[in-house]
Amino acid sequence: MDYFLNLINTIGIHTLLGLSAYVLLLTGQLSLAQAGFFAVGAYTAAILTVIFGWNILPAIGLGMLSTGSLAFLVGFPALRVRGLMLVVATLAFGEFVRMFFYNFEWRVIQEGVEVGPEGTMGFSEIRYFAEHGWTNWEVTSLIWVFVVIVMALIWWADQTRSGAVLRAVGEDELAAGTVGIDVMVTKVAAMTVGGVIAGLAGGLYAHQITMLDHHAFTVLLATFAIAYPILGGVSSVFGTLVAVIFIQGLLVEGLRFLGDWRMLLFGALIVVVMNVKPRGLFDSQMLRWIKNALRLRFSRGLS
Amino acid sequence: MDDFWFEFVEITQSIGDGFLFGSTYALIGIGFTLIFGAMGKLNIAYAATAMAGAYSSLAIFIFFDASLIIIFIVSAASAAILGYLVYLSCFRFIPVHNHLAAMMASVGGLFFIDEVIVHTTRGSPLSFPSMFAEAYFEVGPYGIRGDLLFVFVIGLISTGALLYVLFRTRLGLATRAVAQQDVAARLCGMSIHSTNSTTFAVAGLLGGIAGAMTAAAVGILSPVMMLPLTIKGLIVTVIGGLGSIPGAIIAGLFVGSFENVVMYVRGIDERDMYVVALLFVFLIFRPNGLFGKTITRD
Amino acid sequence: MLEVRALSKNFGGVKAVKELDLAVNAGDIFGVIGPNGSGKSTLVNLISGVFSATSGDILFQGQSLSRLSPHARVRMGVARTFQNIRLFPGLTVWQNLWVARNSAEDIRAEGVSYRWFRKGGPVKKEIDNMLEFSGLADKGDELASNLAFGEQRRLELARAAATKPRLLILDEPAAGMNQDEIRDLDWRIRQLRQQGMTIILIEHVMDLVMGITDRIAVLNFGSKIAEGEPAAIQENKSVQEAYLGQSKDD
Amino acid sequence: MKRFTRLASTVVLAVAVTMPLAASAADRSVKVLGWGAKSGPLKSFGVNSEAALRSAIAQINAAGGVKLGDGSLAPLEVVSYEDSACKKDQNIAILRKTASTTDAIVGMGATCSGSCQAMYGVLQKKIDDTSDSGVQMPILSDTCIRPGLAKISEWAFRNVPNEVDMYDKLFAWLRSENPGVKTFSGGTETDQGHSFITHTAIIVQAAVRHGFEWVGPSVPELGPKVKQGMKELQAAAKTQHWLMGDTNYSVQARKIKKQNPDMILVSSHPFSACGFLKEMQRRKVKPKLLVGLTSSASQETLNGCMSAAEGLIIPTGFAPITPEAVSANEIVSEAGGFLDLHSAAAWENAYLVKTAVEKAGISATSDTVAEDRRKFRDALASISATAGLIGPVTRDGATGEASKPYVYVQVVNGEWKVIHDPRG
Repeated sequence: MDYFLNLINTIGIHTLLGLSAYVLLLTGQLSLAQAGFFAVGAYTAAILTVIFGWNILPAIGLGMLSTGSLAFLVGFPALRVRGLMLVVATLAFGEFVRMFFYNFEWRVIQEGVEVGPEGTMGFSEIRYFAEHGWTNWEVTSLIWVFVVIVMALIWWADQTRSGAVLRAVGEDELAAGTVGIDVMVTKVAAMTVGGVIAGLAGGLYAHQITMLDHHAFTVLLATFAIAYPILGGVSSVFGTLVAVIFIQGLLVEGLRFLGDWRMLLFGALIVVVMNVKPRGLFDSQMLRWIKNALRLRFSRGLS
Repeated sequence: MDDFWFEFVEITQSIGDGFLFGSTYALIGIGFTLIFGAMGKLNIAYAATAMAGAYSSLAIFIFFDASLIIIFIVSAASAAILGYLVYLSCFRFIPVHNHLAAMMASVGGLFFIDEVIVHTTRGSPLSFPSMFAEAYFEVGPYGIRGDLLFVFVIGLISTGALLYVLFRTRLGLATRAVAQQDVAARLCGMSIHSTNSTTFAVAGLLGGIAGAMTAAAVGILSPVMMLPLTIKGLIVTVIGGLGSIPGAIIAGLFVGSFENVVMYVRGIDERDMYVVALLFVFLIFRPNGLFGKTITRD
Repeated sequence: MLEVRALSKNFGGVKAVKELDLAVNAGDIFGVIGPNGSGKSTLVNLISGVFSATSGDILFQGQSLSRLSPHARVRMGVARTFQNIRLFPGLTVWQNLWVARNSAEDIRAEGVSYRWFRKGGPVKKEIDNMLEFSGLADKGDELASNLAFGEQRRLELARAAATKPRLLILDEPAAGMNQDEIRDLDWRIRQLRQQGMTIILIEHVMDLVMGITDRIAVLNFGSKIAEGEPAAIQENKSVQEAYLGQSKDD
Repeated sequence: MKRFTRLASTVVLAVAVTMPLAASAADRSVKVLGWGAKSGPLKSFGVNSEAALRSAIAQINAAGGVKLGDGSLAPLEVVSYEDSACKKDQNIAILRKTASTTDAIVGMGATCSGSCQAMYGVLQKKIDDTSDSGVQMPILSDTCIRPGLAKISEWAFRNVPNEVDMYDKLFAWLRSENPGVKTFSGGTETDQGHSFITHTAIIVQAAVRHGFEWVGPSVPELGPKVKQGMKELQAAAKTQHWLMGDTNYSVQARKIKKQNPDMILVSSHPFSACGFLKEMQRRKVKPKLLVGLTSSASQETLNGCMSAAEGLIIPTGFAPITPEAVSANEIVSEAGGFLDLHSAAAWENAYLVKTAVEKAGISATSDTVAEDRRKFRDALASISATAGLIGPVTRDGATGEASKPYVYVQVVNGEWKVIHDPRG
């Protein structure tokens, strides 16, 4: 059971990471900075619980706050550029953050042992869950409470005008400007929200994995962050979840029994999916299909 | 005074070495920029195809003990084929306007190529032959590596050849036409797909040479080189200005020397930070890169 | 209402608009005509803020627009449509109008939460009326991309109107329309004027322009060669040479 | 088509999820589960260790297997050997999978220090600490050489050479052998925690201790904080740095050429060690002595830069010097792997498991897994010495750190040759 809970936790965390990119993707922005925000959130939360002995919730909260404000500040200069330029700019930002933690050292003595981030040696023994006797069920529910809340919020916002405005900017920036939408503000807002969500994911990740170092926050992670919403499709938040289950559940864990052939299949399957379903696994037609299915179910239920 | 001269020599030497190494970045940058210029799309798998080309040429060397020139040719050829395959699998059948899907597919391509290489080589670093490895010229206080010079020259030749193809042949004309106005080009009866695939093949050729160059310059091939090379290539592309070949060349050489000087002055821990900072400076003060055209189309 | 002073726009060496002066009175339907490449669309882009002028100034109700970004100009009451339709294809018809509610009074009227997170109330009523007016009442939940060409034109017009502009600029709204559609468009434009909008109409279809406008400015090679009542313009020699010339031969 | 893909993926998923469950039905045998990198750049780790582990266990079973608590003999069974790609989260996933979905009494992974560091973190720190909800599963790692990992959990055991001791003796010996060698210099890769800390805190310090002097200014003793000490060291001694994925080593090589030391340390994995060695070769840097990081005492180094590595001296935990080592070496290479300091540890661990099982007297039934694991762990903790391939492996009960014998090997004519056995 333990194993499946662990897998579910991973899926939860990666879903949050994917959603942080999803929000930006709505406005047509492709950001590789999410891994950077993820890292900042992770280190902040971990430092607060390990060095300052905070409770995990405020720790993660402060982590989200810091990543949010960081994203806000980065947003203004970064979003001046578009398309590939933005991809590379955000990629560079992510690398910058990574290298910061690669040089970042803050060791303190606690009960005779030295704890805290130690540059390239990493930041180990973030054992909040274990030390406070959290069972896996509790960890899983903590993570998924957050996942559900975030998904619900985004899904709901998507029904409201704010969601429509985000998508409008994503569809056609110029037209959006000429109907009175402040494109810059919209984008920066999306960036900030994305940052907050990535920070949340990072905070949870740090305590789930118990050890942080710069290897965990490379371009690879950033690529995964955008891969989820792209693979899943931006027509619905559930797309991201589906994609995470596809990658983490199927490709990474599910195919483990294939041994060293697994990773070969990994890349190939991504290529195949993008060719078969360019708009994502969970595209609008799939959405319609499901809606109809549900409607049928209901009507049957009523009659 | 003496140690001033000492420092001066050292720094200029660093610039020189970096400059020579920069030629590999330049070629990778050109590859990215070619494909972006032609399709407006990002082929993440590009550097991977380059390295794959180098690997296949290494196989030729190991099994048939071919000369270095052959190696470069083989590397270029196989990378060209790979480039075409990448086009088929990641771009050809994906809707033209769906840039995200195409990019994602090429990411998948990168993972796949990378893993194939690891699978066949067990990820072990492999020794790569280099010509004139023994030639090391001492010019006054300076030292120049013969094989690096050789690599650099090959870089120049291939770039020259590319420019000739682009600006003196019909193929090049078509490519640039498609790049500038694909609709108009289609109306003139050009096949977008054939042009694109040739672009990928040509880019692949360069990539293969770049891969072999890098391998020859370092002397080894290892899968851990792939990601850093991809990132550097992208940075060079952007600094040079999207779709600008001279831009990519100059940016490549520039980044090469810049990072090497920083390496000398500040050390490894800060080298890449400074490169990234350099990129930011460009994005803020020259958002379209060195030679990028300003995009005014609405 | 709108005053354009010595407005110029260069693209590299090309002078798309040079030293242009215009004055549009409140409540008018003001026509702008001219051969292709005479700078009409550039003028629209300059007024709506898509391009920034090389020199000169644009005054809207006495305030200069030149420094303002497109959305700020919309908030002041200047809206436009595009020659090549630019809807939000992935949004529904209803949403296309919804996101366009950015007029000063809307922002004032709807509270923040109401504005961003609620669909009902006056908002819904107004948008439904707008759809009614555009003959799209039954298509509210369609994706904009699924509409027929004529419907898309009507939707874009409605979207521009949804920003409650005081000045509405229509960039060749009749392009590609048949007679009935043009007649229908004519009626709509008059309706909008009824609602108190001042309208600038850039158009090639002469009968529409001549029939509906109060004043007409004629552009050629980026500068104004004539301005006046439709009738006067039709008589104007230089206009005929520059533009109506060919129609005299048959 | 689409429907088909949907169908296919669901089927695969179903199979995938039921897979681990399928593993847990079996008769009476002592189950172990191993993992390592079988994909990614470090693939060789996993491949070699798996070959070593499987062939050692095959050998044990051929000899009758292991004695259980009730005196009966049962075979050792490798439930599976998973691919962790040396990724932290995957290692943790496998650890939890092993603990919760299999009857394995010990998990045997996973070579890479970083992975182990994360993995040990999810284990229970202290046994019998009920307030600690960490996983209770004995882990016996091959290598994971980064110093001080054992303290993270009492459930974690490693089979690693004691680097401090290893290099201390190495330089003592080099000192006596090469009185002519005075100055030294060198470099390391800073993005690999193990290489970095070993270079800083162990190798350089040992060299200094034995009277080699760093070219130019003298090297300070390290401060309390390693990274800080590293900075001082760099400031004072101008040690060279690079990254594992680098392609240009010209600056570092030139600086060392300028220093012109008698001895050069290359504390780096084969990937970058080879790049650097080749650059030095081209720049005509010819030191009297060349000393490397123990992780480079492997086939990869020879693949990467046989000629440039000529003369490289490395202390290693494995070399075919004893009959056991020789035969093991042959068996493993038949099984398609190389026996080096990493995989040799995997081989030895198999025998360590045998000893511990027989000491613990477990009953190896599916309903006694929990106590079997605990018994096994205690037995493992109580073992202070076992027979390794090239000599007894001892373990310090207090720190939990193992220390195994080692020899000094050198690249001679493109092959690893044993040049000295410190045990005399």
